[in-house]
Amino acid sequence: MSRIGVFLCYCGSNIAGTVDVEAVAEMARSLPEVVYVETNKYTCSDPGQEGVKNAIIEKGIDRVVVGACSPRMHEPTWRKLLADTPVNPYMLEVANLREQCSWVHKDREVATAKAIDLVKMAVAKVARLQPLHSIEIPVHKKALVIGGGIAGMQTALDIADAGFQVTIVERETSLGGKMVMLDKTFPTMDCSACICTPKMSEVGNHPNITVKSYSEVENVSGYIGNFEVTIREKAKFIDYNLCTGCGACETKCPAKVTNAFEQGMSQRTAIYKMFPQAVPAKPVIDAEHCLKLTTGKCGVCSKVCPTGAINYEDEDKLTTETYGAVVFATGYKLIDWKPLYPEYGGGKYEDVITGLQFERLVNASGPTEGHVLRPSDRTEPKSVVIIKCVGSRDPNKGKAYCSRACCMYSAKHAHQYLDKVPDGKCYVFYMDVRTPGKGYDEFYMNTLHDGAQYIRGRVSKIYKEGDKLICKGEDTLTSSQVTVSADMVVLETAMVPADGIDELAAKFTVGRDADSWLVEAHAKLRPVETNTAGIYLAGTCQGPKDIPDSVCQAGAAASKVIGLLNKDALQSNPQISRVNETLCQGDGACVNICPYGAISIVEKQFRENSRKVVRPVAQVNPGLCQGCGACTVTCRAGAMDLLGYTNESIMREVDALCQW
Amino acid sequence: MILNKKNLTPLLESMAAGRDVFVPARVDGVAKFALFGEGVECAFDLVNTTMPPKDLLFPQTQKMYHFDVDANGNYRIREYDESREQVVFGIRPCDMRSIVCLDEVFLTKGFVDEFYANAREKLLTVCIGCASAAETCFCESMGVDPQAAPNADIMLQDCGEVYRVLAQTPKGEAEVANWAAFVEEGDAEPVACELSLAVDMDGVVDKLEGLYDHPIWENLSIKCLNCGTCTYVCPTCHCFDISQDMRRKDGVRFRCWDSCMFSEYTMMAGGHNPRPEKLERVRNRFMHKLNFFERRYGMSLCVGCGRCVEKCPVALDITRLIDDIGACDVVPVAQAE
Amino acid sequence: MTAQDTIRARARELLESGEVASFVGWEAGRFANQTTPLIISDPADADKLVFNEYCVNTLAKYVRDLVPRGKVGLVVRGCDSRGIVRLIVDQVIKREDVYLIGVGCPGVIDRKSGEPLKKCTECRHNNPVICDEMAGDEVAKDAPADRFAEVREVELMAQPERSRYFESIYAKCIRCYACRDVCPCCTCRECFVDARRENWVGKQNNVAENRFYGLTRVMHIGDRCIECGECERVCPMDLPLMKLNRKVIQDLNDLFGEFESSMSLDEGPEPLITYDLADREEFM
Amino acid sequence: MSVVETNEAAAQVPENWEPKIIAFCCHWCTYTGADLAGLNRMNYPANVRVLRIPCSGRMNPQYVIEALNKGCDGVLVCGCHPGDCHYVTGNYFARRRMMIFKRLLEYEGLEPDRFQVRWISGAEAGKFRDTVMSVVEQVRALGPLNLTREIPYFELPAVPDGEEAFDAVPEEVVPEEVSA
Repeated sequence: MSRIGVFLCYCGSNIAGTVDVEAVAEMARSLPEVVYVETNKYTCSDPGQEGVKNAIIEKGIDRVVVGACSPRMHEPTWRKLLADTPVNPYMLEVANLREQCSWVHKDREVATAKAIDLVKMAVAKVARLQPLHSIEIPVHKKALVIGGGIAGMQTALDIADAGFQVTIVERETSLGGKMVMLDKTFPTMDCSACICTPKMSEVGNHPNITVKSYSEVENVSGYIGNFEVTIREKAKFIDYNLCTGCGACETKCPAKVTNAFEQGMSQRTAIYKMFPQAVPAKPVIDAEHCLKLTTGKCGVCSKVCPTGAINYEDEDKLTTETYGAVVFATGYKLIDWKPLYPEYGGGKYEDVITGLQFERLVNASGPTEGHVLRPSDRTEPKSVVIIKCVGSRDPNKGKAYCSRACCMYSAKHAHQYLDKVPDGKCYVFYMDVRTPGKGYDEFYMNTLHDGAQYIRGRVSKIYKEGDKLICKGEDTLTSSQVTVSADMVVLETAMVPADGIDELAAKFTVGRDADSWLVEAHAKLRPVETNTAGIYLAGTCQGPKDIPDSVCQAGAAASKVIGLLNKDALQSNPQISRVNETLCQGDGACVNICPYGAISIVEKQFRENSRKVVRPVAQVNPGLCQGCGACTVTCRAGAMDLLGYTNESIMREVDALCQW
Repeated sequence: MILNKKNLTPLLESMAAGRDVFVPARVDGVAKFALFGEGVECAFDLVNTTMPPKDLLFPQTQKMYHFDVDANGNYRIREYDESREQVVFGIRPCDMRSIVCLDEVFLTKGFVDEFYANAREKLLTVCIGCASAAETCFCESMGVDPQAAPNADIMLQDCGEVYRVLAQTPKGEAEVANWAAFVEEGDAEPVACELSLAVDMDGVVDKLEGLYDHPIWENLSIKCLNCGTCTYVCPTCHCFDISQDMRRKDGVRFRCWDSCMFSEYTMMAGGHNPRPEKLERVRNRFMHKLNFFERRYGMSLCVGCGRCVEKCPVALDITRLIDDIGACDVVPVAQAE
Repeated sequence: MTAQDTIRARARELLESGEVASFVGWEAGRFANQTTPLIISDPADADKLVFNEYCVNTLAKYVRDLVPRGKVGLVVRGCDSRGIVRLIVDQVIKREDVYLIGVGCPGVIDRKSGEPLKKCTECRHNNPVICDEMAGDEVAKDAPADRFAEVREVELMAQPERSRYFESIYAKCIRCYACRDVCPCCTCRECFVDARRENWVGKQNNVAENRFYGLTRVMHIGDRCIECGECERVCPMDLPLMKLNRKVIQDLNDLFGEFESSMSLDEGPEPLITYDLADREEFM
Repeated sequence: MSVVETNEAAAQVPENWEPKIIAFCCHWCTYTGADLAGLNRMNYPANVRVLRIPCSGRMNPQYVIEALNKGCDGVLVCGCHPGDCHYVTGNYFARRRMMIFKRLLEYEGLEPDRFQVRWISGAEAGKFRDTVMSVVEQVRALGPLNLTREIPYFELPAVPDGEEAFDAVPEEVVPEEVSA
């Protein structure tokens, strides 16, 4: 038999004004297992709390029902109070007599009757609760940042500056991400490389940061404070301890490969750095195209290398480390517009290019050394059409969402083109111009002043006439057909999540939306956290953003990580699912339904009917389980139960309401 | 004395005044003993009802007592007695034999079960003999005469057009005295009932004592599903479980049929189960039917009604078991001594 | 060679070679045209095996108890094989625990009425969905009866009539649990009805408690039901249990797309342990 | 008591009958919305008693059967709007399960209004109030639940005339004679 204490609060006249608290107390005294009932004017006040504590000691109470305001208000207060008493803080049930009773009913009799029912239910439930204990989860004071673009670098720097170890995993051969491909950044027109590459070297040289380039996350297990992550470092075929980055090898390599960094508009060698300022500033061998590795003949780089750093036998390396926190900064890519827009040639016209290609065309270190020359014949286009929202805001073909940065960078592209080709004509087809941001609209207005001609409407067709690209569209402001004869067309294509995000997010059980953007824990209040504790989001992996927003979010994610890593240990929420292994048959329905990947099936040995039996049972990871209880309903045998809200306690609450 | 079958309905109508008369009937598709009255079509053509008549004496759920706590915190109990004058009309000789078994269990050996005793006291049994048998009937092999039931208050032997009326107890005689309007003097010859199914019980009881660890049980139990069908349709199975439904300060203690086929049946509070597997449960059931009961009460607990043979989902057949036991060459313990 | 001959020959070979430790099929019962499940481990017993149009029992559930003794050989028709798939998907057994001899099934005949069993007239998959070898060819079958016809019949009743209809069903239930014990979906180590702590279902036999059992049974197996119809066949009270199972199956189909459980080993999660963002919204 | 009798007995609405309705509300949205209704001093009928569960995904259909069996006249299940689940996906599963379960209950003859599911966010105090008001009115219009429940089994035993209503608990029951 348990010894239940019931503490009923008047809350001044807030409750007592409508509910006859003494009548409720009188009824409560008659409830089974209730040994003590007390009313108080303000139970939450210091004297009120003191009274509860004293009663617990004096009456030997082992479970507590508080009839007062909403548990959302003071449940933590009562738990804290109980922590100072012999009563376990989870042997508590709060009957909501204020928000859901006295404040919403006027008739005293009716409200009192309801209060009585609520107290009955609370007593019935508390009688079935069990003491619960938090466990301490140690925190490994090390963070993992996935992605070495501007968001990832900023996050890493902020965390590292706070004194914690950070590892950046970058799948390309260099840090820098998309930003380092850009020529200039709006609205200030800073040279992108000039502000990005210093960050890269800062990261590369930071004593607290380890950069794992050309690497990917292979495997993850664990939970907040304790993510065990295996990283695959792809074979570089170069010993970075020996390589000085002199570049002799690159100049001699005979293999020629399309240069992805230059958006396919130039060629590189098989042993290469992504770009001259790459960090790490050392090359890798592209095994797919290296003559030595594919045919066995060549080996020039090995001959010219002054330090003997070339190692053709190199293999992928797997390393496993434990991290306390993980930040996704996996970024975006541009949508593959070619299959979606056959009316724009679907890729068959060389001079229909993407915005990123345009960035390389106007970049001084790009394939044309900064001269705007169209790819097909390397002539200067005298008329350029820029089409916005290619793949964005177009649910029929591409994505329903707005890619957010394109309005500004198309204005930037128009401005840059008109700057470099003063006698050129620039037409921008747009749906809307969205320029919320400091200095953004001013920038757009300047572009209009530069002479860019904005036409409101989509281009419906592009076809070739001679060496001209004919763009047909509608000017929806004048409701007239528009035909523009252009030398070059720039498509400002939609941002979509980076390749492989689904697999990666699944490894970490991070939620994705229908477009595979990673989902934040709360759109407004927890924008950089995910639903998996200890995993945070920075930059465009969460949705399209421009650079300032990405950096901003990176800082926010870093501050969350710093907050976490500052703790030595976390207190786990003990109201989580628990498996009754005797009942569990290990069919795994619960595994399917858990949003946190907290449940796994393990083989365990049992003694049953004097026999040893090995059979699969579910196992709940207390660090991952958040206590939603979804698994309990899928478990037909009731082997999975939610502590604090057990099947038994809920059933008895129902019974108490119906039959007590 | 004879009773013309045409007079059955008027007779029942007269009997039903002032007490509950139960007759074999199909109610919502289930053949059982139903309260005679409007909308209930007697089915005296049924050789056997699906549900046995045992629930008239031993209901599937029987309230025993109500308990509560008074203002001073003292427990109070109040017993239920829901027994009332009942007549079961058209019960078959095999089911009458099952009542002999139940009487032994509930009324002898120093224990009297009040609930059963009250109901039994108030039950008038009118047995109708069988003129024909179902394919699953093997009562004769179990020592039951299909046209005789010595423990019935009134025996109606089927003679074709008429029943031969035998008042066999004082209670039966008193009842028959009221039947004057429906019966006539005379005699008739009971129709001989031909059974197609027979088993040889010779030596089976003794043999079973030596068969406790015989593979026969494994072979038999392996196909059992461990459902409770056989026990619930059995007219002699009488196991019950006592449980309670509670409210805040009061509750009802009741007993309800239980089945030795369920794993929970022998589950102990500490988690140990002395009959953990089908093998032990099936063996126990048949040992109880054919040996344990015989040893304790001197009669078989199987009356040969054939209900379990008919209803078992996997056709696990007690008659085959009896045959198999008969075929076992084990020296019966009794002879060995 | 008839399918029965093949089954006998293969059962003997499998047992003799030690490939399987036990073999499950049917044997003749005591009465005319009666069969009963047969489980053998001695090759000499193989000739007791029969296969004919009176093999009413679905065999899959036996495998659960037999697997601890070693690999199990089993004759499977459509229903038996879907039961095996069910057991494998629910992790009760592993695929390699069973050796399946498939047979096409033209439908089973009720020995008393001489008519095809109801469960067989509604059957949509009379040939095995998985097996290791076939004894004989697949069998063509008449188009199955509309399996949801009886559900629609009930749906057409007025509300009070439906209420009375199901109450009369629950009033008849004796809670022998044959429907549970025969069901290949019911593989819980302890059924919820036996959970004393939660006390989901009281022990009294009454309409309310029986309804609790009946409704919960359907919610527990609805999205996994293999539609073998055994629950209905074994019910000693002849309760129309498939009317409940099929109601859930029909609604799952209507709401979440065509779905038939236990048709292959690699089908996705059952409809109630998954979701679609585009699911119909009727609770707004 | 036969099914038909019980149905008819229940169909007579007792005097002063008030519908008893249980509302299973998720902690994060609907329970918060109900609290907000309180903070805003909204007024709604007191017939609904809220039982707090962490998430609508925790909602086991068996609780509904228990509530209907044991004496509630209506059951309301509330959770976050799909997409807003605190636990990301709980209400998506609940939505499917409850759609199926509601249809099953109605198939068995439960009036649709007696079992309702609504998504009510933490901000929708007004929606909570309106939902409660409409559910109470709908159930009131239907009258007491006309399913057979266990309640008849709690009827007290009849007291024979002239006897003390209650026996004391016997000290100890000793069987008179126990023979083997």
